[in-house]
Amino acid sequence: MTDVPGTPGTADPGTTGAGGERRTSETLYYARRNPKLLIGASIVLLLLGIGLIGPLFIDHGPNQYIGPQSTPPSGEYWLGTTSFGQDVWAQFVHGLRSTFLTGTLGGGIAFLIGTTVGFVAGYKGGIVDEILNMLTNVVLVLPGMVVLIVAVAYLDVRGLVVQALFIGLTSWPWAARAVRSQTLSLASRDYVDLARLSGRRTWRIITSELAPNMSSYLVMSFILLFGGAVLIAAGLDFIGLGPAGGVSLGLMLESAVAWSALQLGLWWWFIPPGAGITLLVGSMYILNVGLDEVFNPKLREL
Amino acid sequence: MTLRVNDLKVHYRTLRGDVHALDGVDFELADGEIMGLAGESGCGKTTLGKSLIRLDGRMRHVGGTVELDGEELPIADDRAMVPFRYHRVSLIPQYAMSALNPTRKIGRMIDELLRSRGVRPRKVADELRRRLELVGLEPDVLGRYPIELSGGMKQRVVMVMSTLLDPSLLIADEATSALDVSTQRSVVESLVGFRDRGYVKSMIFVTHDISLVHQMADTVMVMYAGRIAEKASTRTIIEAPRHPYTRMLIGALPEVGTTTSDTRLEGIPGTPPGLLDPPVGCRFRARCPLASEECLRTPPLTEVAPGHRVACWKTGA
Amino acid sequence: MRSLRLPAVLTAVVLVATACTGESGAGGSGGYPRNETLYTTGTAWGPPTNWNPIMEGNYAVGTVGLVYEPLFLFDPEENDYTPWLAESDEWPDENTHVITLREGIEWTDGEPLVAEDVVTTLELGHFDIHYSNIWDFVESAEATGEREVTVTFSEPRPQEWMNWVANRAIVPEHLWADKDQAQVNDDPNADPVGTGPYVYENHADDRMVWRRNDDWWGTEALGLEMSATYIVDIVNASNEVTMNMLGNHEVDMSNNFLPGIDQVIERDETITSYYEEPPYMRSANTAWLIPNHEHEALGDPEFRRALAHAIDIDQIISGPYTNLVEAADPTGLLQPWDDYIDHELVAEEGFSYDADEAVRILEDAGYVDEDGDGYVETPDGEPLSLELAVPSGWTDWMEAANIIAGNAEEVGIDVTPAFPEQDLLIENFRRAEFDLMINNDRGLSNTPWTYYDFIFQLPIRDEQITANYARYENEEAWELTERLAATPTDDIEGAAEITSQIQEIFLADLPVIPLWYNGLWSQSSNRVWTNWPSEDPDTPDSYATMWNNLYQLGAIYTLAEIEPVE
Amino acid sequence: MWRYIGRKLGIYGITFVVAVTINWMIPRFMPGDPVRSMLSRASVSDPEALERMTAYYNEVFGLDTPLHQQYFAFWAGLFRGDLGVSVWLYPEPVVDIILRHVPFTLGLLLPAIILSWIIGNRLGAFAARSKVLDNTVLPIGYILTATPYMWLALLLAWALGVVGGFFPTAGGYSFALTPSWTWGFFTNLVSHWFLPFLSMFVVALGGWAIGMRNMIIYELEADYSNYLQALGAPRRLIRRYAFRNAMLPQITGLAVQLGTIIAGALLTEVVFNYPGLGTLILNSLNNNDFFLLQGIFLFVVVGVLIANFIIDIVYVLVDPRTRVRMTGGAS
Amino acid sequence: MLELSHVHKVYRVGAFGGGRLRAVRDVDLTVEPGQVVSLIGESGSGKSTIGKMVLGLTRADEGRILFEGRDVSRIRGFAARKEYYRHVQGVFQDPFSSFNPIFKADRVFEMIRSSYFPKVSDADWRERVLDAVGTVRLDPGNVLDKYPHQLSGGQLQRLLIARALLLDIRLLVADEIISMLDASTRIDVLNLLVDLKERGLGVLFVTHDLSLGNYVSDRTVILRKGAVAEMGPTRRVFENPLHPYSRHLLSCVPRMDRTWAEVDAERAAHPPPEIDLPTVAEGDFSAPLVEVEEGHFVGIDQG
Repeated sequence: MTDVPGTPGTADPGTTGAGGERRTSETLYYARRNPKLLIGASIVLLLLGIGLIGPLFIDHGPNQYIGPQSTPPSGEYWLGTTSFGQDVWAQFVHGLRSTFLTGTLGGGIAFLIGTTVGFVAGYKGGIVDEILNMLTNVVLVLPGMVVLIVAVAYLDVRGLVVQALFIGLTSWPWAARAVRSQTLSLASRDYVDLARLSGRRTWRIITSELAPNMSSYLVMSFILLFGGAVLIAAGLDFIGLGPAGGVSLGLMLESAVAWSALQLGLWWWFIPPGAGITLLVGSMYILNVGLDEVFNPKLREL
Repeated sequence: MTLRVNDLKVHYRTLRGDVHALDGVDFELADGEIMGLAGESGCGKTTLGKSLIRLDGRMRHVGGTVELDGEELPIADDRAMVPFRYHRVSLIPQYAMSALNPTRKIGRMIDELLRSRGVRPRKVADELRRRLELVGLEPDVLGRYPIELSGGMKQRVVMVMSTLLDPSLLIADEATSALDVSTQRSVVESLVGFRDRGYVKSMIFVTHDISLVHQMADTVMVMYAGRIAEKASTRTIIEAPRHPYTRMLIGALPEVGTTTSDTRLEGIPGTPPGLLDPPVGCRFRARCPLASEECLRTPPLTEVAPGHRVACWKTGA
Repeated sequence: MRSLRLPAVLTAVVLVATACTGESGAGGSGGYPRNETLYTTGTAWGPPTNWNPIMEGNYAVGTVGLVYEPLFLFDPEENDYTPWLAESDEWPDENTHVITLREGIEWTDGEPLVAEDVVTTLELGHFDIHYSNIWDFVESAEATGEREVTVTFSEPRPQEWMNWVANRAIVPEHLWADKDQAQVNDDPNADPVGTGPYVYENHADDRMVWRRNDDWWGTEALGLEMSATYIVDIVNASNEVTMNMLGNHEVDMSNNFLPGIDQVIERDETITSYYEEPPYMRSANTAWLIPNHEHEALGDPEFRRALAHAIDIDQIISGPYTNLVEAADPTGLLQPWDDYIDHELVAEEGFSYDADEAVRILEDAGYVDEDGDGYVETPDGEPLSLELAVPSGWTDWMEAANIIAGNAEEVGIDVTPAFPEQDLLIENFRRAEFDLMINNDRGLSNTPWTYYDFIFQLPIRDEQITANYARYENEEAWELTERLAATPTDDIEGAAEITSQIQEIFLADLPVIPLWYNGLWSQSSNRVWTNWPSEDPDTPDSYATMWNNLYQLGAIYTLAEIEPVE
Repeated sequence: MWRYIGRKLGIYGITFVVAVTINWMIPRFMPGDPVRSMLSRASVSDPEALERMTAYYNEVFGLDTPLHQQYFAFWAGLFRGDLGVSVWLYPEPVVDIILRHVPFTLGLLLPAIILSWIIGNRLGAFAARSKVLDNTVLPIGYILTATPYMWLALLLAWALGVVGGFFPTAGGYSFALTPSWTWGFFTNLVSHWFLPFLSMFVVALGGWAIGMRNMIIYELEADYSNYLQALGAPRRLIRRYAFRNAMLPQITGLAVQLGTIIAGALLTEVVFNYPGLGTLILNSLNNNDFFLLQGIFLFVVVGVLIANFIIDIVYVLVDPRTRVRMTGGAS
Repeated sequence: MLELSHVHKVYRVGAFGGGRLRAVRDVDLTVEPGQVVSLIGESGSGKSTIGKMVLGLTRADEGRILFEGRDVSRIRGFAARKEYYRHVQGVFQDPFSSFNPIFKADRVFEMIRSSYFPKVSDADWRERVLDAVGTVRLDPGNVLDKYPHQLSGGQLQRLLIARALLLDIRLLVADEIISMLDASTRIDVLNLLVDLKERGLGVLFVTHDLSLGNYVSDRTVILRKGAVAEMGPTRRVFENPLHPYSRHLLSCVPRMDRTWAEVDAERAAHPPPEIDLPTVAEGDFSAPLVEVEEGHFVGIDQG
């Protein structure tokens, strides 16, 4: 529809042909004014900061019995203590850290697989695409959580990394699909053909022509995968398939439940881990909407 | 006189300020007139077309009036414009190929549109069939989905649909640009036929292709940088253009029969000015071979001959 | 607004449905009347699939006790045997036991209970079943009268024999005599025919329902009338679900360990337990810290003694257990066996938490930290690091293991908690592939012999399946244990003499270290049923825990003693 | 059309093969000796049971035969409907146990999925109407989708069950009742079903609302919307078109989200001790009943495949575009 | 120099690749050095597919595409392909899509340099770029170091031609390079093609616009539904169209010098002679050509 001269944005040649410096500054302009982006990003950064820096200020281990039992939040124990006298705040802070780690690792692995498959399938096309697409569909249809449960149940050692690895291996398909369809549309752009005519190799075309052009899209995919990985990990932790002897928000929830925190009214024990996950994942999602609105003029209109 | 546009000013809001997309446009459209609206990209021709029926979210009416059949169109008021739309002013959009709801059968979409505009579909059903036949479509297209039609067929459906209520003014915005030459010809001829049969009283045909305008329009208006450069009857524009821009534009068109071995045609050097902060004086000045001191002042749109209006200080030359 | 019509309608539907159900849920509509039904939980770990009293560990809890009954009950408080199906018994000599059955007892299919039933039950032991070992010392069992059974022994083991008598359920001869090995071992016995106060009513994956047997012999013979028409035993859910149900009075009695239940008992008057204050519960068994004697340091009594002194048991009790359990006696014997404890000896030789003492013992024995890593090495200078294994998911024990590891670290012993799957742990400890573990395989019974058998049993095999996981080899202790088995059950003084000698060895060597008494978990709601056993003299004293084998220890009385609330 | 269905079936067939293969591979390629560790972990005391299980294992694993033979033997067992015998609930066949629990999970899943989908879509479309609505519904939707299923379930159980006392907090129906076709049993079933349903419904709702909101904004910007606006069509008509068209990708979304929702159902069941597959999974995990676990896995996969297939067919029936493309229409 | 013989291309179409679309059907054509050949057709005629096949961006299913005697579709391996692009280059329809929007426009030169001239010194390279930019009549100061959106479509297309000139180029495929440009600038780009031809390059000019094809080319090929309808020297084809399709097309082109009515009248007055077109049997996908006059061929009638 745009192959007609003089049609799009007729009045303002400047807004046609998005790109380069101006696009960057325009993006920043909208970014600075997008409340969703700002709120989402600040919460995520705040939580990240807590997870990164928090543990440095706590000199006892998260599972150590350091204080009185079952005390509500106070100046000394910001989030109170568990019924054993563990510092909930310390657990929360360490849990956040490992939740970030799981998300980054699990989401990262899924992201790597997903984007690689998506790029290769979308760019190469033909039989390669058919095969990868089928693979994607197959993994997509398999109920990830159940696969994970079966796989993790057989593991003798349950560590955070292994957990993240398994999550990564099962949650990539939709990202592959999304990247593939984006790549399909980008690969028909003439500059991709031009890069081939300039004697560029496939992987360089993918990394330097395609990927940068969908960077916002990739960032958003990663965020969604991150959130997904965090939620799945929390679920696994909750049913007792979490990393043994570790700390995570999911495990906190599990142990709060196992030790009757709800029935005993120890709200400071079961609220923070759930709220932490919800807040982290939720604000990442909202951040994502913000990004979407910033990068996608159509959504700005509303 | 169907349409009278007085000093119409429409701006586009952008981040960096207002783009003066239409900067004082003045013209009239007689009953039964088909006016070709030509110019380079960014000259304001599409904006003009949109202004007459529906301003989009970023457009702002800054000044000027539009009269249709002696009645003023409240173009700045989206709600007040509704009664005029479709009944009095209608549109064939440049995206006609995708203008139909992909999940509705065409007949049903037309019925629903008509009903929502207060017209009983049954009353115009026969007319609809007649007009579809007129543009060479079987009435059974009404029972089909858009995806089942070719581009040209969709274009014709939109054409019939848009003109079904016999509007006074039809705006055809690049309506044929996406079509192949042969389809383009039959669509354009059908449009002329619609005017001849009185389905539409007058028409503004927005296009970048002057040779197409030549085939169908009674008058041609050439726009440049948000203003009218020249308006005259088609023959005059083709054979005796007065504005240097019009002349150069026509001179740059290769014709079937012209080859490089005969003559080398020349383009117009330079690019149109940005409209964020348009230059003072004649806007074509920078690219005009005839430009002089005098052109620092804005040339008025003057009638140099009956029905022939030009905005240039050099028309005398 | 049209778009939100559907949700509104749906909400309304659900609300109406809920309103119809009402809070009681059960009301009318053919359910069990609430005030005639006792809801219990805490006994079954899986759906009921089997009512075969011979398939120990597989049958639905209550199959033995409610449907099938033993000859005698054992009363741990009185340390005495109460005739049940039996009317009386007699020991003409130490190798002969004559048991007389009550008159007028009928199986639920109308057949009378006869001596042949007991004989058949005993003879099932010739098949490969869990009590086959009685034929190691039983020579013969004969019906010497319609209701008289005479059992003769090749070797007198009265403590062990009475354990059988007071535990095993009698099955009807007329239904069981013709069964072959496979049927005995594999038949779910879906239509159990017993003599007991309840009969099978119904079951689902999450419950077992018993109905009162109104023709039960005990009403007349013992004056016991079962209070509840129905007993619905709910399959164990997670702690928090059970806690919710108890809080909502959806169950009347829970026999689960519910963390934090102490607070509920303190706060909610309708929820009670045996004691009004810590430890709230009676004790069911002893949790032992079991060292692997094949391990170099753990084989050293001094090292074990140091370890025993290092453990701050109060920390565990007030921590994960919130004072719901009690510290174990240094001998590890449960309170009902108080008569068998040599308290003077304990006062002299017993151990208690004393970290300094632990350090001293270690130093004296040559365990010192030479390389300065904070942990002691063996006297040979080898680094020493131990793993303390408890089953994964046993959250209270996992916490306890963490605490013990912390205690050990304080005296310089490197202990790392490990949480293998339970079955893996079992497999490993049977083959001596562990350093330290916590175990409570034996519990309350009619005799401390079961404990000493557990601790000292010899010989050591390749796999230690049921006893002496520590692989402690002490011929003298084992010989004393065997003598204990041969002591007549009513000779408590004679038995106490033997146990005193055993305890001397035990406290000197500490082959295993007693930690705490696990509770006989029982918390009850007084909303529907009341008069639950408690320390209050006005209330019954029987056990309010329906685990396997507890009916035989008198828990059956509780079912008769509870009273419906008006 | 048939070609399309055939092709889809092909993909699902492959997926099934992959699932079975994964099921077959996991115990084989995980470190350790599966038979030994399985049987010992199962702590089978009954020698008869041990023998039967060993026999079954030997047949399905046949660890001494070549791998491909083992693989075919596994399939052969599968086609006989033989998923082994449960270790935990010995001697019940795994299939019987699963079939007993499936109705509860389906009863939870189907209404939760369908209702959350319908209502979520309406809510999303509703949100796209104005900035104010959008700014409230959207963040709430995102928070909801970001809520871990089990956490919401816990909070609901606590608030509406324990504290409020409006609903029972555990089980599939009252412990006082036996299943029967009576109104009383039905209302009881509903009252037990409601909380788990609600928590799944609420979490899923957010996702659909967001999806619909984003879709419909694109649709409202589509060319046909602009055209209709230019012709003065009322917002209502345009919105109706946009809603309908935005529903179509949401149908596909249903297929994509299925896995997540099932995961949610499993967790929710655990919280409410609801007697469906989720609780069964937890039980088989806790009892190391790997036959049961793998049986459930296969069941869930087959269920998901069937659901996907239904969704595919529905999509074809609903979207004229695919329908036309498949019947080989013009253009 | 470039020779296509019996080239076919079949696409799978439809929801699941069920249908077959013969995009290019038995096409023969040649391009000689110093010659502009126009490939004219409506949408779906296969003209762009031919361009892509020549550029090796799509593989021909049947037939041969020879460039200087070597079969293009048989080029295997990255190095050989790279070498091929040293001599054959393309310019595409949409100038804005030809530049990666996030990089500066002169990155297209850099890509050539890093691939083909990694050893050339900075100064030397700059010299060459300035030279090439000059050749396409651009002012280097106006166009270098700018982002694509800061330049006009005409400037961008000329940059792309300059880019091709940096190589030892012998054949340029110009695929609709002016259809997105404004009337005022397209003619200048078109003139550039003529300049190239004068430097001895072969140009394959793909277009849907008959008047443009007529303007620049030496030979014209009119395609319909993938097959050649008419082919010959441009002047002959336009002055004496033989194929009914070519005649129809020409009658539909909007012209400045006469209206459609006049054209129709003229045709009615002087009906062109009937030509016997070659025919093929159903199911035969060949498309034979008949030489009606010297170098002037007509193809099959496809209804």
